[in-house]
Amino acid sequence: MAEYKVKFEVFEGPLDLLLYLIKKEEVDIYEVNLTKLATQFIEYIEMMREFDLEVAGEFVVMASTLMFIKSRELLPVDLQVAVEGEDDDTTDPRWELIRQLVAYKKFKDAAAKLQSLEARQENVFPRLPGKVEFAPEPAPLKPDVSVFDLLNAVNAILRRFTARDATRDVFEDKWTVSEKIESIVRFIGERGRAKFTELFADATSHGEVVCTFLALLELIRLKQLTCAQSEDFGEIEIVRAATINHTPAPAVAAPPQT
Amino acid sequence: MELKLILESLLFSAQKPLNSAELREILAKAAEAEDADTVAKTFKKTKEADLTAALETLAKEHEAAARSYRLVCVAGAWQFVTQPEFAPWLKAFVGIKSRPSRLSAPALETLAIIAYRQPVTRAEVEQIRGVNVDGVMQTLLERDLVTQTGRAEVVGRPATYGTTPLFLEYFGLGSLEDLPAADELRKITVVKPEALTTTEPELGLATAPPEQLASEAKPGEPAAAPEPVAPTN
Amino acid sequence: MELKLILESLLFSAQKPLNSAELREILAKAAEAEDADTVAKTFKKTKEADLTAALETLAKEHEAAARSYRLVCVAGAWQFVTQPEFAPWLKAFVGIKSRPSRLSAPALETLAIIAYRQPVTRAEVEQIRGVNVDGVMQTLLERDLVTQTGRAEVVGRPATYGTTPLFLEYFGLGSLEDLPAADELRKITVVKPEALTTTEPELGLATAPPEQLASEAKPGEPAAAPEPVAPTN
Repeated sequence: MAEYKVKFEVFEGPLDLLLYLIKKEEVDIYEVNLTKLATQFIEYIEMMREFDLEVAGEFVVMASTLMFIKSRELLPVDLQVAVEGEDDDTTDPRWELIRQLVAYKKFKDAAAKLQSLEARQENVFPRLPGKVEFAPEPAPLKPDVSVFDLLNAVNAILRRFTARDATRDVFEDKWTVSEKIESIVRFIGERGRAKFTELFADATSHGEVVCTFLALLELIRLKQLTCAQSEDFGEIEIVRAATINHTPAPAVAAPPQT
Repeated sequence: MELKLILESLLFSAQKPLNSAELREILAKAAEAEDADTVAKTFKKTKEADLTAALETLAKEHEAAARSYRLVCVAGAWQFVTQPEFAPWLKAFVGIKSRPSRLSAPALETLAIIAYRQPVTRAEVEQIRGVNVDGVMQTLLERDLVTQTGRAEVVGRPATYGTTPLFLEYFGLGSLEDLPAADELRKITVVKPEALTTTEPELGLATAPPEQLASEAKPGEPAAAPEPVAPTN
Repeated sequence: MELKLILESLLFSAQKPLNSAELREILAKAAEAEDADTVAKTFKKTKEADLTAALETLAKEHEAAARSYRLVCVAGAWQFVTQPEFAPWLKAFVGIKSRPSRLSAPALETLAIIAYRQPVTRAEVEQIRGVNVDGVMQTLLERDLVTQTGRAEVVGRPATYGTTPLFLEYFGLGSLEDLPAADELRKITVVKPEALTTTEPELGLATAPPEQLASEAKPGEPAAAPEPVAPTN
C-alpha cells in the first residue's frame, strides 16, 4: 500500500459518506436506489485514491457490502441465494444497510442537537450573587474564661507596647485606676459589651494599659462585669454581669495609684 | 408563606446550584432554629415530592414571566441562569466563560450514542458509527464526559460506558431524561417498508457468488477475511 | 431586545450593586466588542435618563410580580435583594454546610507544604512546588484553611503563612502534632533570603549595595548555593 500523506477526514466514516450521497439525491433513506448509491460510493472511493487520500479500512468494507448488494440485484429474484439458517428479513443486506443508515442518521442528528446545546451553554451565565451576610449576632457565649487567658492577653498587649515604645521618651502617667473604672463602666454601659482589646485600643502608654487592666480586674471582683469567650482562642469579651444594678460608677475606695 | 417562594429566595441567594436534599436540609434547619416561628416549623419535614413539585412550578412561572433569566435544573441541582441572548452584555461585564474547547463532530457523535444507549460497549458504538472510536473515546474519558460503568455479560466481558454528571452540566441538562428525543433514540425501531426500491435490473450478471460476499461484508463485523474489493495498488 | 431586560440580566448576574455609570460602561463595552451585533451597538450611547427610566420600570415590575426578591436602589446603586420575610431560611442556609467542593491536587499540595513548614513564605512554597502558587494560595486563604501568620524577618518582609483551626477540623486533627510524619517534606532545604538585620543601619554594620541585596533576596530564585551565610562585610 502506498503511503498516503493526507487522511481523508471530510466524512466521519462510510455511513457519513452514504448519508451525504443520499442527501445529494434528495431522497428519503427508504427510497434510495442502493444500486445507484453503490456505484456513486465506489466512484467516490476511486476519486479519493486518485487524490492520494488515505482510504480507511471501513470504507473498503462498505464498498464490498455495496458491491454485494449491487450484484445481488442483478440476479432474478428466484435465483437469489438466501443465506442458510436465517430468515429473509435479517439476510436481506439491503435492509441491513438501510437500518444501519437510519440509526446512524438519528444519532448524527442527536449529535447536532448536543452541539447546539453546547453552544448555548457558552452563553448561559449562572446567577452568582454576593454572599448572604447577616449582621453578626452575638454568638452564644462560653463563660468562665480563666484569668490566665486574661493575663496572656494583657501580656500580648504589653509586649506590643514594649516593642513600640522602646525608643520613646518616658512621660508622665496621668491615669488613675478610678478614672479608668469610670470610663470602662461608661463604655460598657453604652454598648452592653466590649471586646477586651477595645478597652485598650486608645491607650497611649504602658501605664495606661496597667491602669485599665487593674480597673477591669476590680470591676470583675465587684461582679459588675464578667468576661466571656464565644469560642476557644476567640477574643475575650467583657459584658455586664447578669446581676448588674444600674448604678453607674461603683464605689471603689482609694484605688491604687501607679 | 408559600414553599415555592421560600425555595425561590434560597436559590436566588445561593452561590451555587442546590439539589433537593440540600434544600430540604435548609428547611429542616430553619425549623429547628431557636427563634423558629410556626411558619418555619411547618416546613420541617417537607416531602421530596412536594419540593420537586414546587420547584417545577417555580421553573414554569419564571419561564412564563419571560424575563432575562430562568430557573433551571442542571444535573439534579437548581439554579438561576440568564438567557443566552443576553450573553453579549454579560460577556462585556463578567468576561467570557472559561470553558474547555468545543467537542469535535466525531466526539459529539460518539457521545450522543453513549448518552442514549448507555450502558454501551465500545464495539456497539463502533457498530453504529461504522468506524473505529478509540481516539475519540480517549478524549471523552479524559474530559470526564464519559466513564466506564461496568462490564457487559458477553464473551470477553467488554467494558461498558455511560455519561457522567459533568456531561449533564456541560450541556445544561437536568437529567438524561432531558436529552432531546430521548425515547425515540434509546430504542430505535425502524419499520421495514413494503418494498425496497433498489432494483436496477437492466444491467448484466452477478460478479461474485453472493454467499461468499455476504460473509465478508456483514456490516460491523471486523473484516478478518482478505479485502474483498481488492485495492488496486 | 429591550434595554430594561439587558439591565436586568446584568444586575441579576452582578455580585455587587451597580450604579448607572457602571451599567452604561458595560453597555458601551458590549457595543465595542469585536463581534458586537447591531442590537449591542444600539445601546452604545444610552442616555442617563433612559437608563434610569428603564431601571425604575424594572423595579416596579418586580414589585408587581411579588416574588421573593425585589430590585432596589440603595445610594444610587441597583441590586436584587430578597424580601425580609425569608430571612429565617436564608439564615439557616448560610449556616449550612453544603456539598464540600473538592480541593484540587495543587491546592492540597500547597496546603501540605504550608502545614509542615509553617510559618512559611509564598516564595518558599513556590521553591518547593516549583511553580507559581498565587491562584492556589488565594483559594486556600478564601477557604480559611491558611492564614497569614506574620512576616519573615528578611528583606522585603514577605508575609508568612500557616494553617488555621479550620484546617485541623477539616482534616480531623487534634493539633498540628497529629499531622502524619513527613520528615522529608520538613527537611527539604529551601534557600531563605538574606536576613533583614544585615540591612539595618542602626546596628552599625555596613550595608551591602542595594542591587546586590536585591538579587540575593529575590524570592523564588533557584538556589544554587546552600543556606546563605550572613554577609561578612
